[in-house]
Amino acid sequence: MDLKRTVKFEADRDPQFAHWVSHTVGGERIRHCLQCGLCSGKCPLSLYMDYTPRRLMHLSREGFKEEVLGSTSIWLCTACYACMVECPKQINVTHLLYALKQRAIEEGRYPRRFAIPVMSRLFARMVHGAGRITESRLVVQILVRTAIWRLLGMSKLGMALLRKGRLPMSSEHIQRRKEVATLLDSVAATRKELAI
Amino acid sequence: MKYAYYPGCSLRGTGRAYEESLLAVLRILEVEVEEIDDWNCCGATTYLSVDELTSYALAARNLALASRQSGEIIAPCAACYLVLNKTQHYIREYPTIKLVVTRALDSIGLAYQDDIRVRHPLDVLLNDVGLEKIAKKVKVPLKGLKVAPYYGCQIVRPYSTFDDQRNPTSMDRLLEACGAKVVHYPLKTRCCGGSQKGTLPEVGLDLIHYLLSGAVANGAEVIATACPLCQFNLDSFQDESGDRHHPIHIPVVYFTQLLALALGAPAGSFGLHRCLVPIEPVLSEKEIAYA
Amino acid sequence: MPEDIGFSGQETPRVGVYICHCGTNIAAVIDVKALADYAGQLPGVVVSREYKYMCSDPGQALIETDIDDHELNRIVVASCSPLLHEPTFRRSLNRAGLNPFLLQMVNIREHVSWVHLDKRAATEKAQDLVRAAVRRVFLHKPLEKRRVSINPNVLVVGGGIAGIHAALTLADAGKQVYLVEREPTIGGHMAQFDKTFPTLDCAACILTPKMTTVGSHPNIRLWSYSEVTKVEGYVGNYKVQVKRKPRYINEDLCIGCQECITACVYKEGKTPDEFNVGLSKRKPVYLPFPQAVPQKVVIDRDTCIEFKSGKCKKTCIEACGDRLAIDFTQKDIFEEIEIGTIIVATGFQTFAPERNPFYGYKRYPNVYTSLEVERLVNASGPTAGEIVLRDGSKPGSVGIIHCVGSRDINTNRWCSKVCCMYSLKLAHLIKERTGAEVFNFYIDMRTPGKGYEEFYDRLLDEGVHFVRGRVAEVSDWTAHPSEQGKLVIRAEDTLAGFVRRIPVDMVVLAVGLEPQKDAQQVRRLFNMSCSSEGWFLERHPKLAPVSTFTEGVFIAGACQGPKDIPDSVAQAGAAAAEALALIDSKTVELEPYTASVIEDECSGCKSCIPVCPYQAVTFLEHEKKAHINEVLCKGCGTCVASCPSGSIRQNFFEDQEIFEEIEGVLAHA
Amino acid sequence: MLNRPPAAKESAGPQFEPRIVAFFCNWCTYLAADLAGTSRMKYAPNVRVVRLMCSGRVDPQFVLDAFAHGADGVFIGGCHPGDCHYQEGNYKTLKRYALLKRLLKDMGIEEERFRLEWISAAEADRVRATINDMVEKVRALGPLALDAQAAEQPSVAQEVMA
Repeated sequence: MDLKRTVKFEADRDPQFAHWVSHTVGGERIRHCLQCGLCSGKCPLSLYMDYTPRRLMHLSREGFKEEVLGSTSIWLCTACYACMVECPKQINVTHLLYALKQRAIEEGRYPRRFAIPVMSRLFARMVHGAGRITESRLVVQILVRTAIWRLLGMSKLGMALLRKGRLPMSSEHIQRRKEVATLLDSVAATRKELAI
Repeated sequence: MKYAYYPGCSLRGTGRAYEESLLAVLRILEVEVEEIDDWNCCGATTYLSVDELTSYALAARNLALASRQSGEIIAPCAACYLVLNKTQHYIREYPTIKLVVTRALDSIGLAYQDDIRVRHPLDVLLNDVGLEKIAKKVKVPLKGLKVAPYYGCQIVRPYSTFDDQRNPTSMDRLLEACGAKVVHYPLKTRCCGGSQKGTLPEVGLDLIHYLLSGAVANGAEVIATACPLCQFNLDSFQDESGDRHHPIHIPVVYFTQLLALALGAPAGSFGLHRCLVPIEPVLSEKEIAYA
Repeated sequence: MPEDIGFSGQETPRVGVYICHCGTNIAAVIDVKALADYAGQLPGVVVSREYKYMCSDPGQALIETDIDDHELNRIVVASCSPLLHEPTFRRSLNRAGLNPFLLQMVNIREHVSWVHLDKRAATEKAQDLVRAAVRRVFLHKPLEKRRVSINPNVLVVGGGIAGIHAALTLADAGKQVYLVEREPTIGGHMAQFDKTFPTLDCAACILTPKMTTVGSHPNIRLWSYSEVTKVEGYVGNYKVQVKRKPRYINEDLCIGCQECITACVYKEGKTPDEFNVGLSKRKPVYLPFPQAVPQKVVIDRDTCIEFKSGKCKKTCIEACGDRLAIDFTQKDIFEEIEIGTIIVATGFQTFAPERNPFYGYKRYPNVYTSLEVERLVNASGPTAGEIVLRDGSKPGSVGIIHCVGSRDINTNRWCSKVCCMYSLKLAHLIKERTGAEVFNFYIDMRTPGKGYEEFYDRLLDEGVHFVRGRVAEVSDWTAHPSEQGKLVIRAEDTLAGFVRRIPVDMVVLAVGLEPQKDAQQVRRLFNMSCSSEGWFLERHPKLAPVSTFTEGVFIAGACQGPKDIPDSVAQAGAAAAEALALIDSKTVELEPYTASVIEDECSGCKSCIPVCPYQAVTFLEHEKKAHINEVLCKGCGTCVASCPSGSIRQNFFEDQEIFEEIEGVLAHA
Repeated sequence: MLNRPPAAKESAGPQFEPRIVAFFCNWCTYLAADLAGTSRMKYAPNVRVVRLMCSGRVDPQFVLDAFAHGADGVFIGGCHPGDCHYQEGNYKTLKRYALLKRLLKDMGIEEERFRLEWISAAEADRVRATINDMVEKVRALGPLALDAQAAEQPSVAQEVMA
């Protein structure tokens, strides 16, 4: 039997993280959370999470950064907003999960071949380059990087979609591609200037 | 008035039938639209979750381009609808976001005016066109076709003001106006898993199965959706999710396809043939003959 | 300066200024020493002191001794809100032989130390306010309070347990009580309950004797099916109009035999029965419930055929025979009464759970409200106390969902206080009578009351399940074969840390309490205030919990906030005692802030006459002058502000006094 | 990361501190201000409250007197329409307010310097919010530069009341 000490010391907490959480977009009302669990009950994905959204709320406001940023929950959120609309304390749970996800990416805290961050990255890259998304290409790229064996299983569906004219392989892009690049450069510049 | 039209990437890919049927319906109902000049990807949920500031800037470019053309945008894709709305909200609420966006648009010669309303086709059809006009134009009544109205998440939550976020009924009413019978569907706003099917297949397949079985259990013969990703998920993975649970086969179409059918749009013009699970058997069983 | 503005009388002002620390409440933010020093050098100030608690006996004694020793003739106290301690310090002045109105209070606690963090700015603000008060108090004139006599009759509005208890207390003390109830019977919500927590004594057994006593008490005039429509006057002397709605039964002639009900052309009831919250049907002629008081039937004009078509066979009249109690020609009757005090006990309404569609109320027949279940478990209810579902079967499992319409910003944000306990009670009764598995879904279990926690313990012993989590949804879609044909409750079990799906046969929604939907109108009628939620506002949450801001109007029971039966009864007793105290003092003092016309200066323009809401201003045709009736004047001062020639003055709020105050706060050194 | 911007900038130098005179009715707004105190809400220390029994007692001359003696703003707080302790005193206030507002404008006093708000006894937070808002706005306008003579013209008050 593998026994683990589960005690937490004050030194395990990161008060700065707790402070950041309650000041970031979406986290403003987190101290009001009464731990009723409505968010978890509403969440269609909570069944698969290691920490339910409710537990994430509490861990975050207490500053248990390791647990929060290391949890699978932040990657599972599909942004369906069910938690946020119903929260009896009007906590913007969905957006807070976004913020946590971004924080995890910034700190490089996700499994390398985990499909969700991979997809996010590829998606961003494609938008940056073409201004639009070509779904067929995105799917192929994701699968190549995460689980190439699954491509084989997908081929049947892919063929069906192709036949129905739903998977145009030609690349979609906007005309003034430069505009998007300039736009994104400007965002990066402002972000740097304001240190946000 | 001409609406600015923002198709979004999906309507040019897997969701082609949505665009085809929507435009067919709008044509019959004499709603004029004009595609936004050189629109770009809105960033969708994916971008928003990794880099929200950039995502707001991307969305704001579309808003700024559109406001040169009209005071209202029609955004049929749920993700686009949400992102454009959210961008407007957050620019209003957070001065920092406003600053970033204003500068970014300035760098490409655009200005953000906050003078445009983002509308979903459900909203436009129900509130601008009106049930009365639609009912009058019905040529092929749907004869009590039992439909489960599936709204998904992002159309109603959290920014829609045109419908009840907890219990939306706009699609119900539009379908009923065309003669369909809307069945009780408690999962109508439950998430389909979105892109989770692509990234975590097991999770996605379970969610899809629940949605399909919930509709069938309440006697639905067809599921109507209003989002390209929902339609794709529910339509494309019935075999796979059936393998994990028990087999279910039910046609999944865009609500605009049912509307186009009822309003007598020419066959083939609204993409019914693009569905993987064919709807034709149900239609012929109900003796709904379309032109 | 005082000379310039004509100090009242010939005396020179000798002002004493007293700064209160209020422990650290004031002293922690305002530099009280500096403030006292500052006040000490203001013109006219003879003594300036600071002290720990001015309202304490030694604090008051300080003022009284100083008045004597230093021949003070004006006093300024800078402490808490005048609404709290102005009467206290006025009494001090009185004891020291000074007219109580030669006092001016400065509010440096609620308006300064409690709301500002910057000590320097707070001290500066306090200095400004004290300076203004000193300048104002120079002009104060001795005033006498008016005394008016008190009509000993009392109006009690609302015939629930609170109203009943208040009415009986007053009537037993020999006062004439008018009890007005909107429904055809008194009894309120309590009459609908089966058992009461935590003792489980039967609600009817303890309530109905009180109801009967009300009905037969010689000192109580009971008007059921009636509403108060107009309230005029002031403390001790209210004139009230009561509308008695037609029940189409002559109450004096009806003996409550109910033969008309049997004889009604409707063989079966067709209208949802209000008393059974729609779980049974009643006829157009009905008695709300067997123990109703008064025991008089009522005819509902909305469903009676005679009112619809005029072509009914009127078998009811036939059955009533020569008692002749049925009268289809009845109209509204307006009663005018004179009373001295009013007790408002209008109660609450329960949250309508349709507002939360995820709980499936009205969609799934086996989702009930707690009030419906109260009727189901009640022996005189629609199922004679059998707990059965709508199809007649017994539930094998029941889920009770707490906090429905409570603790939720999207609906009602407050805790309704009684739901935890009544849910435990219902859990016990359901378990006892059906043997079903009972699940309670709660957020926090709140059992603060005598014997309440012990009751919770008992339920734990009985094997009732407790799942900590707010329920996300109740639905009929199944994710597992075991859920087939059941209602599935989905919630996170927050203590276990995962989501659970629990299939049950019956769902009970523990609906919260909220203000009556016409609370705003009622509040206006009686000139009361409401909290932002809509509950009637007490004068002070701790020290005057049953008084309102209108003298002579008291509140009792759940109209003031969610409350259980013991608390409602206690509050009703307190309200009755407050009313009795007023009545037994025979007269009441009124503030002397009335307005009067300076006749020499009045130009007779009549501008003031329409602005008075109390018709206190009249025009003396002969003199061509306005005149103010001091008895009718309530001292708002609106006429003073509207007089173009400045020839109306208001005691204690004279123009010059207010100018001094304005200029005083602005005269910054 | 994106944080909410700080609510108000702490400027380096001493900033202009406006003086605002408030007239609160005894039954609603004064009580609300008391409630703000008992709830320990925090707001700007620039307001000095004069208590009156009813907002209907606010004579236009009081407002003019305040401006003439150095107030940078005047704030009247009364019960909500229909809630007046004296039945309808606040309706008179409203009528007078509209006229007075026009007059002050003619005298060159900016609109933001004169404000009427209905605040019930329960709305402590509105007292806090209104005071903070008004202080900010008046601070932005700077000190009131008033031709003292204009404010003391005797005809002014009469015109308002006519």
